[in-house]
Amino acid sequence: MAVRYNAMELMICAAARLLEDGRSVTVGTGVPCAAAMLAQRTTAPNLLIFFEAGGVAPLLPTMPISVGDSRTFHRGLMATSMADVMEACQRGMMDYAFLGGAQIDAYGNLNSTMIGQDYAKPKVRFPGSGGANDLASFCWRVIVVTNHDRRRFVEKVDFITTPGYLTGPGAREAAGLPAGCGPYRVITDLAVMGFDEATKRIKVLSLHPGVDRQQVEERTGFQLLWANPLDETPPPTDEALWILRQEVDPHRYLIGRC
Amino acid sequence: MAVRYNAMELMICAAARLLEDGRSVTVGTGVPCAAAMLAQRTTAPNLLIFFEAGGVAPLLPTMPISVGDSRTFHRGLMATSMADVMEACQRGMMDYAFLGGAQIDAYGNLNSTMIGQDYAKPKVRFPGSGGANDLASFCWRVIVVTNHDRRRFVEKVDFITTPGYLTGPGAREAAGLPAGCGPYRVITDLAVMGFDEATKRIKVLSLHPGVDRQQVEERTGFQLLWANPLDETPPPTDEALWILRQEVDPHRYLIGRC
Amino acid sequence: MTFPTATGRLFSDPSANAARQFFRTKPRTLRDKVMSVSDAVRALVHDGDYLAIGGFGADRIPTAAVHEIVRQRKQNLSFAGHTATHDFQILCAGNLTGRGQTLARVDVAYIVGLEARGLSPHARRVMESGTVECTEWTNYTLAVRLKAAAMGLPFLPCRSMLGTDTFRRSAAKVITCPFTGETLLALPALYPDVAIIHVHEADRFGNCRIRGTTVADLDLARAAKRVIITCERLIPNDEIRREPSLTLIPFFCVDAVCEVPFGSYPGNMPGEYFSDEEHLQLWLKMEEDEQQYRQFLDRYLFGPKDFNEYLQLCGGLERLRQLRAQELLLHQGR
Amino acid sequence: MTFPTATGRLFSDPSANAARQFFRTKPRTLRDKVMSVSDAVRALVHDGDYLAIGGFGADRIPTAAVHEIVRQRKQNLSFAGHTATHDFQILCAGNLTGRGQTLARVDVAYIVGLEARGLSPHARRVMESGTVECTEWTNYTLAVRLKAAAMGLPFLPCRSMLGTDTFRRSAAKVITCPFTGETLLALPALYPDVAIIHVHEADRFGNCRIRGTTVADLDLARAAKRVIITCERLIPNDEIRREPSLTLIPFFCVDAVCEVPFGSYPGNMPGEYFSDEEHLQLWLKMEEDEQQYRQFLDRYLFGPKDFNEYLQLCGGLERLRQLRAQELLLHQGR
Repeated sequence: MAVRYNAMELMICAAARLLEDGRSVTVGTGVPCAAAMLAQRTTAPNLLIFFEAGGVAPLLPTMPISVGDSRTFHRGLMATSMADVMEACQRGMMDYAFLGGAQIDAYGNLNSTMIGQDYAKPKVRFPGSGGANDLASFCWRVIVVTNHDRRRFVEKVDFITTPGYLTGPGAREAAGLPAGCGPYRVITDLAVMGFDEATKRIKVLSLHPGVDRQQVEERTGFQLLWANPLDETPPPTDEALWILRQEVDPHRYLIGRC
Repeated sequence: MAVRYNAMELMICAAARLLEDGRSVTVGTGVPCAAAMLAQRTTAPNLLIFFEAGGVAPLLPTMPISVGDSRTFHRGLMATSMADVMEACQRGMMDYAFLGGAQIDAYGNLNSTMIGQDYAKPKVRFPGSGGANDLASFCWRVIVVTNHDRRRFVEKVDFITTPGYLTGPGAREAAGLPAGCGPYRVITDLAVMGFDEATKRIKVLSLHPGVDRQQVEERTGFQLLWANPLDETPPPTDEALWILRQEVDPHRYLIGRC
Repeated sequence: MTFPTATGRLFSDPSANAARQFFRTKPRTLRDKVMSVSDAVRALVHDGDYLAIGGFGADRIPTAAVHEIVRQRKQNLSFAGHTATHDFQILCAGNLTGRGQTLARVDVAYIVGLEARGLSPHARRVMESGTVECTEWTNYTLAVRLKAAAMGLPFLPCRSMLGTDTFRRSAAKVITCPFTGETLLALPALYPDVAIIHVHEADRFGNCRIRGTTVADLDLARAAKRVIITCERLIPNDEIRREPSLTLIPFFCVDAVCEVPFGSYPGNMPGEYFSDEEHLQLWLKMEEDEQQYRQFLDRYLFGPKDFNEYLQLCGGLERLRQLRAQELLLHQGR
Repeated sequence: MTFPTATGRLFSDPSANAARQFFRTKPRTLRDKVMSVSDAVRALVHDGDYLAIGGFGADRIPTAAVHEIVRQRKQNLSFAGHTATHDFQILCAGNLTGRGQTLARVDVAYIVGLEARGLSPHARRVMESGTVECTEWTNYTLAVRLKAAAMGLPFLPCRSMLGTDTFRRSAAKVITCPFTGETLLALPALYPDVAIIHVHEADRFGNCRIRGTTVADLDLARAAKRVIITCERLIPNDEIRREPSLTLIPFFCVDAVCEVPFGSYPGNMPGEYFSDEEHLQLWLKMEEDEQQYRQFLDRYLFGPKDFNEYLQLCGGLERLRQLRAQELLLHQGR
């Protein structure tokens, strides 16, 4: 069988399917934005899209380059402040947030701050939280989209920039974070993962077509839990691929990366 | 000598003279607004006028009826929120506020809430603080304009709606109010009063032309301090009276009350 | 260091977690929310609710909806009284008529007065009767309580009210700044059950524009669990999308949109019409005698079947034309 | 109950009382504040200052003033790094050139990156050198710190950062809500010494209009002790007075007004011009080699005597015309 789609296309389509219609999502540039645009054009026409710099419900003519550029409120319903958007999140009105990171651990904690042991003189300095920590603290369901490799999926992140389930069940609430939220799914080029109810550790829910358990284990730096039965990630539909290629990312900025 | 002006005109003119040029003031409707308008047209052309509902620096075509009506931002420099104005005050940017009240005590504490001993079933219910308590807490110099009578100038107000110097020196700061502010002047139909540095009690600074000490004492329900020497309040200038009558209050809404 | 304590009762739950659970369920879909004022009040204002009303004084108030609350004889409401003037006066009419206690609890910042116009005799009778429970605040601290809720927090600090009886009769607390040691007032968040706000323009989904001062309404719309918008004009969604910077209240806060031209009458609507001072004086005058006031209410509030009939009784379009001229200063050389 | 503590250093004084003393002295007079960018930076940005810059990413940023800070070789600055992208990159150039340490302390929310464009090699070298002291925050918590200052408070609560290393490396504290017992983050107010904000329109007194998202700039303008405005266009004061609802930053917060058409270039200015992605890529590319980067800076930053010369180097009006067409989607059937 000829390959109908690449890994990036599969990830975007898998992410888009997670977004329930009639709910709200805060997106960044890149994959999250593409997934939200695709969802709006397929399964979630009433998806309400926010950008953290203040853009609300734009009719996106193209994918934004910045979370604050003028595309993020192009023909939008409101162009407001960062605080207004973040406070809608803090109030409990934001259902989904999309995040990434340089490292992720078994509890979904994310590092986008630094690699190294000396904070004052990092081996690698990354940007920091941006709005990620805020969104992961406030939004009901956090979806992480990232490439799957051993350097990234680590037992212990060098720096918890953004909270997953911290040290496990109850840890978020004990730290004072709003109850009932946390990481929901992790989508990689190999699998779709969720979190085990009892331990709050990452659990593989479905493998992408053609991927096996061993591949995933080899590219993960910690012990994975596995759903039983383990599903296969549904491949993108023809319609989704067509829309993704023609309307969402016609210049192949994202889907051309694979 | 024929009487050139009435008591209300004198009060407004005396209040206007207190406002230093280039400073800011939050005014309500009535006398405060008239005083600020008069000051702007005479001694304080650069007076910056705020209204607590959000009006900033209007070119007032007539006196507002409400602190929030459209006159309060007519050709203004900004029409904003109540919080924005109050926060400018809380930040320390408001020099003057004008207040009144049903009762005032020797420390300049004001009551505009209730008369009676039972809060749950007041003998007389007044509106409450409105923004008065906020302005008296935040603004550097509070000016009280009120009629002078014994029911009003009382030893102990039934309810401290709005802070003067509370129980005396240091009491505002001990309560946690911002340091360095408090009542500055009390202007009545009889006199202009300030506050004694050492005791923070009301001290008569000047008597209006034709008023004597005994009159003031008879109409005051507490022991007054007296400046030495005691001045006479300067009468309104012809120019001030002309502007007040022709431009500020041409319909004699205020100055017709006497 | 011990701080003084306040004895006022808190009429609403400041919990941010409880509010989050509610806001999680609030719909985010773009749906048509246009309905009549009576349907909106019937569906969204319930006996026992905590009610808050937008505007300031008699400026940009949702008069039609307030009439309807009294007409539908809603009972046992808590109310946020921040410079509530003519709206408060109307609600107090409900403590005289029908089932007899529209207002049961009031967070007071400014009530019973109409600013420069004087005090409302009937509102004073109601508030002096001892039948309405009060807790004291100030205009700004009530605004801060709404801001706390709009931010999704259980409290915010502030620097006023300290040292006064207003504090003592409030439900605030005194705290210390964890960084500077400065003494501060802590204000509990106010999440009203329902808010009613009059705006200049809204689309059918509830995206709103306001001209002039916004008072505390942007926070109020975000703080309230349910929001009724009355607007001077419905506008197309396209017009909202043309200039998203002008949207001050977003649709996802809003539950009902009612088109009510002249909806702030007899109050002032910036850029549209000035307040009808004669009618407001008539209202105050009629309140002086209770029997006379009942007749006045029968004629002006219970008689009309809707707000247009009320406007007609008050002089109709001719009177509104005069108020528009007055608002725009058309006869003062402008 | 004991709470974890944070070890980051606070780079500015959160005291509301100290801020009040300063704001008491700030002039309230309507005076002409128009001056050149170089005069404004010379007069209002001092060595050792805490600096904050408006906009988000490379959107609506005051590029000309940031260039000028490096050109005037300001030293030892503290900086608020909330999604600071191209502006941060420029400031980092000052840690290479001249006296060599423009940035000394950074409150980090987002630095060294340019969002979807990648990371800045030079900014990373600077930040990995150990010569710049950092304290961690987030985009929203830095915005809340500015809001606390804008409100005239020493702190505000918030519900993020808890439980993370971001908290541990911050200078925040954990507190309990006095009403609900809910655990909260306490954020110290941030009163910057100087803020620079690019806006669409301003009058000569400093009354400003912004179109599109306002990010944290309305609070920033109120929080900062001194404010430099750069604007696309000076407009008459009459135009401000025509529609006071559009004024988002009032003159009494502002100390200098500089007219800089295309002042956000190579960043995006909503409704005016899109970002110049080619020039931003060139900048990133040039940074890869330090020697090459010095030459690039000599040509593009130290060479031009003012911002117009820089624009000329980057393609001048022809390039700006293209970016305008791109912003307005003129070639996409609109």
